[in-house]
Amino acid sequence: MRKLWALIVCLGIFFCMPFTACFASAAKPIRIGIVDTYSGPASYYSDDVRDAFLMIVDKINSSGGILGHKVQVLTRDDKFRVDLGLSEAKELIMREHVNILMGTINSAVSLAVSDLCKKEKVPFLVTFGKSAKITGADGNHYVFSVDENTAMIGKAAAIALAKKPYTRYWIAGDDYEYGHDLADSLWKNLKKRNPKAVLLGQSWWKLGEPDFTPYISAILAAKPDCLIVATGGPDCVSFLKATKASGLNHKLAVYMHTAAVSIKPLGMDGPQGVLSTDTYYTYFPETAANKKFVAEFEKRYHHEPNAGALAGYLAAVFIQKAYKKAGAINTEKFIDALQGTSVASPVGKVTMRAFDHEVVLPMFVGVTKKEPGFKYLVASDIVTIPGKQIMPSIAGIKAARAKH
Amino acid sequence: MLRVEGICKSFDRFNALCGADLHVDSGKIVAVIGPNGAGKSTMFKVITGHWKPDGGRVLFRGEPISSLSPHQICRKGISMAFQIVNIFNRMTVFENVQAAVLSHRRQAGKIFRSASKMAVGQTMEILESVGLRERAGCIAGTLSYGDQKVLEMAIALSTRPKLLILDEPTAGMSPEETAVCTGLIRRLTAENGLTVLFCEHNIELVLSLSDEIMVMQGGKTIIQDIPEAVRQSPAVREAYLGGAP
Amino acid sequence: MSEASSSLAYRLRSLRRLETFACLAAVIVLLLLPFVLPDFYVYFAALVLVTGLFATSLNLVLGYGGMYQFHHAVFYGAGAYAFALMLTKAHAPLWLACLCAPLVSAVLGFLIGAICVRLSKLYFGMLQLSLGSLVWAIVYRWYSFTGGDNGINEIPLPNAISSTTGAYYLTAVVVVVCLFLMYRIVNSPFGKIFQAIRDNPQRSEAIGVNIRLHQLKGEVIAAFFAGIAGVLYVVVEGTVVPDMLFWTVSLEVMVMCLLGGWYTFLGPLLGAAVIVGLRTFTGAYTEHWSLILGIILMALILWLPEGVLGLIVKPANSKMELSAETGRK
Amino acid sequence: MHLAVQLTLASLSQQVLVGLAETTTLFIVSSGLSLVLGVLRIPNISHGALYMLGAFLAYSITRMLGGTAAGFFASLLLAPLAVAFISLVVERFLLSRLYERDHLMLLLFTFALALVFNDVVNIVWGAGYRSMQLPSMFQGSFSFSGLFLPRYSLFLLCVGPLVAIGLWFLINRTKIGKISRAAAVHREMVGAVGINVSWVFAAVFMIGCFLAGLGGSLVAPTQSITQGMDASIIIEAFLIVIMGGLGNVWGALLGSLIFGLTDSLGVLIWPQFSIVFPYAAVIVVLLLRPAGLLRSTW
Repeated sequence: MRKLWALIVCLGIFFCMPFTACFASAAKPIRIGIVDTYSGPASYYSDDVRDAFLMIVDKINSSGGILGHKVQVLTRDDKFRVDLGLSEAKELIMREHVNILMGTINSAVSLAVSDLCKKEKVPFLVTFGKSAKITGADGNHYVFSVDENTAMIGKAAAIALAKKPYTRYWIAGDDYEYGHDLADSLWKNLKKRNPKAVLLGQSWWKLGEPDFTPYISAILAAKPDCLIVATGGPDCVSFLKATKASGLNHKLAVYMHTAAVSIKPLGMDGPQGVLSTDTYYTYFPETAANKKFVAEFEKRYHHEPNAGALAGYLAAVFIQKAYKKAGAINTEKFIDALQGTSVASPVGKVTMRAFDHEVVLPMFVGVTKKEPGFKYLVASDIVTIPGKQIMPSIAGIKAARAKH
Repeated sequence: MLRVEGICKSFDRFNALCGADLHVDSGKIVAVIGPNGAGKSTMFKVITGHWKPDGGRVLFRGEPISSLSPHQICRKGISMAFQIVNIFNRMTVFENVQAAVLSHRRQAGKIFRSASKMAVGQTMEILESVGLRERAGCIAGTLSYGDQKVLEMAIALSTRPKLLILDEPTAGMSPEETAVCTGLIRRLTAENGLTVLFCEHNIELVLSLSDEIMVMQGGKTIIQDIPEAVRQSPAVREAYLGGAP
Repeated sequence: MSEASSSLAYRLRSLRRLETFACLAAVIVLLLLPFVLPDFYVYFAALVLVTGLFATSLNLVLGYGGMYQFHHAVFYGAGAYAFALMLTKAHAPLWLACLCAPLVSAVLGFLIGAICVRLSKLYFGMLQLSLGSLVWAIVYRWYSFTGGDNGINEIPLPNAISSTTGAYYLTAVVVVVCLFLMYRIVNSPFGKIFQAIRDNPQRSEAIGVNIRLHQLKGEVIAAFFAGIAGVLYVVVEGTVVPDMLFWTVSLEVMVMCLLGGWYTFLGPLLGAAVIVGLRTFTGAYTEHWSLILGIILMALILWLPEGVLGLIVKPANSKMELSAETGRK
Repeated sequence: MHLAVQLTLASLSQQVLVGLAETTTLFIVSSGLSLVLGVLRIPNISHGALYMLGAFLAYSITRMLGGTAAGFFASLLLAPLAVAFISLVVERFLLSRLYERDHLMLLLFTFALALVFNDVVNIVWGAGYRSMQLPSMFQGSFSFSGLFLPRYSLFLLCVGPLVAIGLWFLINRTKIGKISRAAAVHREMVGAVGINVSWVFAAVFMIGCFLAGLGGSLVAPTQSITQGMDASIIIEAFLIVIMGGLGNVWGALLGSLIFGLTDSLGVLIWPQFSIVFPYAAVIVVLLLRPAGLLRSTW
């Protein structure tokens, strides 16, 4: 029996420990909670989101904080799991009483947390979840997105592909939300712009597919003009490798979102001539703001920032700007202020669209190529598609929300 | 009551049984003897349905049973106490016997009745008759080896069998325990009017207990007769003494 | 000797009385919790209860039935999905969804069970693991129906049960009722025979038990309760995701049973409380949760295979292990 | 369901060839699992984690040796050896104490090992993903009469039979193989004969884990090396092993052939739902033969 009591006491002490920490803090900083994936492959991007965010927050704090309040950041690792992410979000909201919640690279977690934030009335800034549902069909008053979504990617890619002479298409991708959403949006928009386009077939592989060769040989057998690859994260790298190994890029045109960024780990051995859409390159746009941002980031973290860093940057400056505009640490005022706000960023002036809380981001279309002065393949012949052209239509979102 | 006709059973290439015959008449105590590996345990397991025979048939009260599964054979009225102790280790002695009683009463599927009040009388009666009443609350796994063997027999009795099969009931027991056990078997069979089939290495025990003896060797039946006749049989002598005249 | 056994019987009886008393006290504490604790802890308590119910339902077949239930999460997930789908796709009334979801789990339990019970032990577990993985793959793939990896969000639930306190009370009441029912089942003839099968399948057959049928029944019952836990999960968390059916979840729940002690009734609940607690609260200090879980699990298996509650209840049967082993030889 | 591609003999044979290459890795990983399962009776969930560890080690070793072809071949040998050494330490200090426990405990224990290995990888290599390149001799593909086959797939097609022959030799022609085969059937007997079973077990466990590491280092250059790459391969390996018959190495070969070929042909026939084919194959096999295709060792 004594053992049982010892156990109960130990557990009690353990669970109450964070309680005391809660009461100890007398000063009232702005608390920002981040739920994101910090283990596993997705952390390639989410680490940069956090790092860039912390970099800006440090600058804010050292210049006296926002409206005199210091900013405090709490991070939680959801391990790409919805149940964990959700309970961590609840912990941050209910126990740590965060003012704002941020995250996450897993769209499923983003959607679940967005639902929670609506209930708990806490603003939620989605930093890297790319599902169009987040600010589209499932959007609500409290959720904002500071990165591009599948609807925008699809539109941008459709604009780029419609200019090419291809008609016979094949779609392949990760068999999860991101892949399907991206493919749907792309195909719908492409069909509008190029009615002659035909879809020969589709293949969907599982997330983390170890071997793409069977898929590639099946695709080649169908002889399409262009392959649309709707895959994300580490699978991009694997697929690019398989592309190179099979010489796929010489046999037909290949399009992939973030190909020009994912190709980096392959060094000079990546496949050339892959069409790519991206929101951010360290080497483009060649503006002073971007160069300064890259330099600061590299100095602090000793590696180049990726697209995640842009999202982290945007989140921090949007929060700062909105609170300043609101003039008080108040949730409703913060949301009102954030709607329609614009901030300066490495990719130019960026606006938060008031209606659906989706950020208006430009998209860069390029083709992978070897360039002198780089240790990896880069995007060349970059064409910038302004954010306004690729934003999902408000009427469409209204219709989708009404159907819900 | 039980007829075994020419059953065969082989494992891999080893023929454990090849044409064994046996008949057990109602009310008799029949012993099976034979050297190690003669196929005694295999035959018992075929009778109780744990193994399917490759050939031959087993009749119980005129009905073929060799295609039935063990629980169906048990329902027909054959119960077995195993050679290796086979009790429910983590349950109490009481629960061990009670489980068997409940199963026999076809109450095993009752989900929402509390078992603690069911079949108490009958269970305690059985425990009393084997002398384990005092140990009813003990976890079965904590009993001494001899007591576990007795419990094994109690479980076998709980299903009210017509034919009780005992596979080496006194193996591993001390002389005192053996004496107690022998007395128990004799008393229980007399009280319940059981037919018993058992195998045993202890020849004295076999001679004192059995009405008939069946001798096996190499998976075959050599002879089945009354003890005196078996003792005189040249075939048995040959089997046991290895061909000496 | 008789003295020893009667004192042992007394001890068992007093233990049982203590248990009843503790249960009553626990129920009262459960009802009062939301008045004392801040919101987050109320939510946490609800989560512990749900997970505890899930773990206890697993323990019904694992600890009491001795079946290698390697993929119990399938039934948990199936209940949750059935509930969410009935509400969102079929717009069924709440009570109907609540009623049908566990039945769907039970039916799935019957189907998987019917295929698996033909085999025993490791084969049973492996086959179940593969069938479960297939169910997971289907849920994960069938976009138009299950929502794929995003799962189902925005499930229409009345505020009375979806608010933190509301969800907590619903969970507490249902879990207490389910635990009571399961306790009855464990102590019913069915449960006793189930334990007999666990201890010795061969012997059970020889006393006339149809062990396949019995195990199948057990599987269905366990799946049913897992389905209830799944429904409660939806009520507490407001979402369903395919992660719920992934095989690692099943193993984690097994760890809970092991930690609490799988020969005890309340062990899994305790295990669930400890694991869910550690998972929730270590997140604030470290990202190496899986390392912690791994080390806890190793330590458990090496030094505490009977679990925490198993250790406490042990005085009643300390000699058992030893003589059970000698008995086997 | 419609056929996405005209089924021609050419595309079919192409798919079979590619499927066979995929089979190689599956076979290497699952035969190791099967060996451990058959002889030691450990359902080793951490087998997948060791595969992952093999991939990470291959990455590091290749980099340390300058990323050359020689470095790659060295990593094919050194990474599995390192994995085998780690497994030896684990076996001697942890698993050897647990042989008498039941399968459930062993399964959970190896699950714990998998959790620990995952976090160790996180600590040593960081959370992100790694990528290593194929040596230049394996880049590109052969094409002949409309078919194509990546050079590396051809290399895999050569490695597979080599490993199979090596295993056959090990099991049938060496002392350790004979003892372990006997131990798989009658463990007590081998101990009674006076053979130190404990070291035989350690050796078999090492060989099994060596195969996991080899599988990992073979796939390292073709995909991104990440945490969690063990989660799906371990389930696939278990499916293959039960399909083939627990503990039967040839069963593992047969199982991986079925699994790999249904997977790659499924891609050709019904690409959207190709994942269902191998699972369906497993279920069909197990419905017909619940105990696996070939005789299991126990």
